[in-house]
Amino acid sequence: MLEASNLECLRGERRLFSGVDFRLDSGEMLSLQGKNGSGKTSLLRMLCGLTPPANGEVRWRDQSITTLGDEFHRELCYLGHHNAIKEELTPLENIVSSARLAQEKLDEQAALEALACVGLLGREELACRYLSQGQKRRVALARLVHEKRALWILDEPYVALDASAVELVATLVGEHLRRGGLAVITTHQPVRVSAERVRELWLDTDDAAPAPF
Amino acid sequence: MLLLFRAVIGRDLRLAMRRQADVVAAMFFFIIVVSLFPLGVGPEPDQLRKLAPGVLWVAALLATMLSLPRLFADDYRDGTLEQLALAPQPLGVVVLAKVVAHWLIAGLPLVMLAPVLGIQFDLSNDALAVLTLSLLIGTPALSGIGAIGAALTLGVRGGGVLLSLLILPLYIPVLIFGAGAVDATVTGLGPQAHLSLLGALTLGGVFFAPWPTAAALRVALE
Amino acid sequence: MSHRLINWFRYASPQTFYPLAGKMIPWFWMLAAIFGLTGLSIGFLLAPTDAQQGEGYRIIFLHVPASWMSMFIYLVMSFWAAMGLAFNTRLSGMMASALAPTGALFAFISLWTGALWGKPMWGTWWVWDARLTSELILLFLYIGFIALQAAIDDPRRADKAGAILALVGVVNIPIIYFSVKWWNTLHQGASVSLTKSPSMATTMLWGMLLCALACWMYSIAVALMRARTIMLERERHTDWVRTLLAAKE
Amino acid sequence: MHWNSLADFLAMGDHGLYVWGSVVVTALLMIAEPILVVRGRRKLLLRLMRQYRAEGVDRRDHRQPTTRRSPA
Repeated sequence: MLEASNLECLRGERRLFSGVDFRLDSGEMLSLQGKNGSGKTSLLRMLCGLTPPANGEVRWRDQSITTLGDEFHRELCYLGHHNAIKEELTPLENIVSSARLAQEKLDEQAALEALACVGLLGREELACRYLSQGQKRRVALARLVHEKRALWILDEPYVALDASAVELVATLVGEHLRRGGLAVITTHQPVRVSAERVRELWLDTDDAAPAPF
Repeated sequence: MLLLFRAVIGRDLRLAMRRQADVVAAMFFFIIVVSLFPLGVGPEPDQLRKLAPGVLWVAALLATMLSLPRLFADDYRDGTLEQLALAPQPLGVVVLAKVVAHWLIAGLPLVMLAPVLGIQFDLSNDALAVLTLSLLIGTPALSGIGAIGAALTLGVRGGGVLLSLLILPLYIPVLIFGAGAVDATVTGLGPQAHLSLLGALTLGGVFFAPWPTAAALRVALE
Repeated sequence: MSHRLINWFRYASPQTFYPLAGKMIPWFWMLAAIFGLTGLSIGFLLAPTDAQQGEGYRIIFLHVPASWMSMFIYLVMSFWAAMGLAFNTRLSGMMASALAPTGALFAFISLWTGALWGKPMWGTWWVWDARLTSELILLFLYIGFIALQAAIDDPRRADKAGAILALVGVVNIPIIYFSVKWWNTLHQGASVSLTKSPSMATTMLWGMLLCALACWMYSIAVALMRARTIMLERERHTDWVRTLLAAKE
Repeated sequence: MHWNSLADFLAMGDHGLYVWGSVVVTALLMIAEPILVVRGRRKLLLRLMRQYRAEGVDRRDHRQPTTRRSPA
């Protein structure tokens, strides 16, 4: 389903990584590991199609994502470093408006259910400015509840979350995989996803790479 | 596509309503700049009538510049722009919607203020009407062309100043035809020619500018 | 296989271009000097006095070629910009950034000589003539391009942003020119034009053409020199630059 | 030859200031530009050579720990 061949990433003058190959099938998860600055976020953005790779290609259902374009984006749910929520809007407004922007059909009832699932019921009318970092992250995570998309690309989903929310994400990812979805996740914490097939990919900068002998 | 268009406009308008201070500040900037001119050049009505179209139009350009840097900056900072770029539709449509929203928030108030400010300059009723009409037709082009600059300077050091440097030269045709229309009314030539050229610029600006803007946004997101 | 080809196209270009440009630069300098000296001697020593403008018209041997070059360089710059956006070649961005300062220089020369020509002819240093005004705006566009590229750290992003700006500018230049021209005719009627001397003697024409050729050669030479510097800077992590500099030491 | 004397040539029919003002500024700019380019290039070359030398030293430092570690 999702395939990367020979990806190379240049940032400014530095080569962050090169020759990254992997293949991920339905129901599989890729756990992306590496130290700070090893290019995890860059690789995720490449998989989304935000950053064009300096070399190599990303393929989805055996077609290049650049030729697929919107067809690929319709199946993709990307959660980046930033929560993409507006401080001025309430959690409910945020969820509804971001669903509209992503061209998802979402009525108020479903939005409230999603909010309840991430544990924000009772705060849906409060401007996000007044929420804590973890609660804001939960608002962003509500997308995982209501959007039914095949490929999840999550950049550090556990940041600022408490134990119960971490558990929630783990469950959501587990269900997603059981439904036949795919997930690519970066995290510094160990992932406790109860899935049968978790693959690991280590990104290392060139000088730390094992010598080729 | 239309749904998305409306969603973007609705969201931007709602955000602007929750952040009225910015909108109001740009309007007061417009009022103050225009009101300073008579203090600088003297109160003779003849002179003021001659200056009015140029002064009001230049002030409108500057007031638009004031609100442009934020057109994409907030969305860029909080990650919404990434999501918009990943939404399953052309980014150009989103940009077009944001341009329309920007005009409703920043351009339309200027149009509505213009007749009041024109009175300060002793303009005749005809001239006031044409001034308002020219601003109504011309300000969308300012938002459209400005969006290119806003996208190019996204996340760049000294973005605001750079934005004016890039965009103000491109505003010259709009300024010429906009102020020219009022001028032509005052001097007795009809404003039709100016206004239709201004309309052509607006159509061109609003419908072509979103594509380079979208390209520039993608570059900024890389 | 296709990968190899693309790699070659994208990575080998500067490497092959660098020594080639180095070999070409002295020739362009020589041509610039020859054309410039003959052009200027024709213009300043041989050409007859202009019936209307006296000797002051000789400024056109500098002004007109500079104006031509400033506009032409903008077109060439946009061409490279478009190439860079379409094919993602590294060389195009370098060429565009190498050309911009030279274009700005010619735009400035054109304005300066235009002002010095205007003072004796019109009695004022500056007139809002359509040509001069457009030239001024062209200078602003060059400065905007240079400033935008200078403000962006990542050279790839700077190239792309600059390319978009250059293309937007190239679409706008004719619109700006015609709007200024229209504005100008409405406000002060037809003005004396610098280039449309009613009887341009053939010697004058030859002088001007030679000067224009000299400017052309000069621009190529300087742009190549600057492109080579940009190349070294941007490719400083590649092996070919390392070996090149190691050989120099 | 169009001119009768050097003084004539320099006077340019009363427009000397304007004509020579144009010529001098143009010449200065067109000489200054290549000089600036060449100077920029020299500076860059010096900087790069210094940088390569520094990197060479760095590399040797880096290599030692990795070779020590690799047999393990």
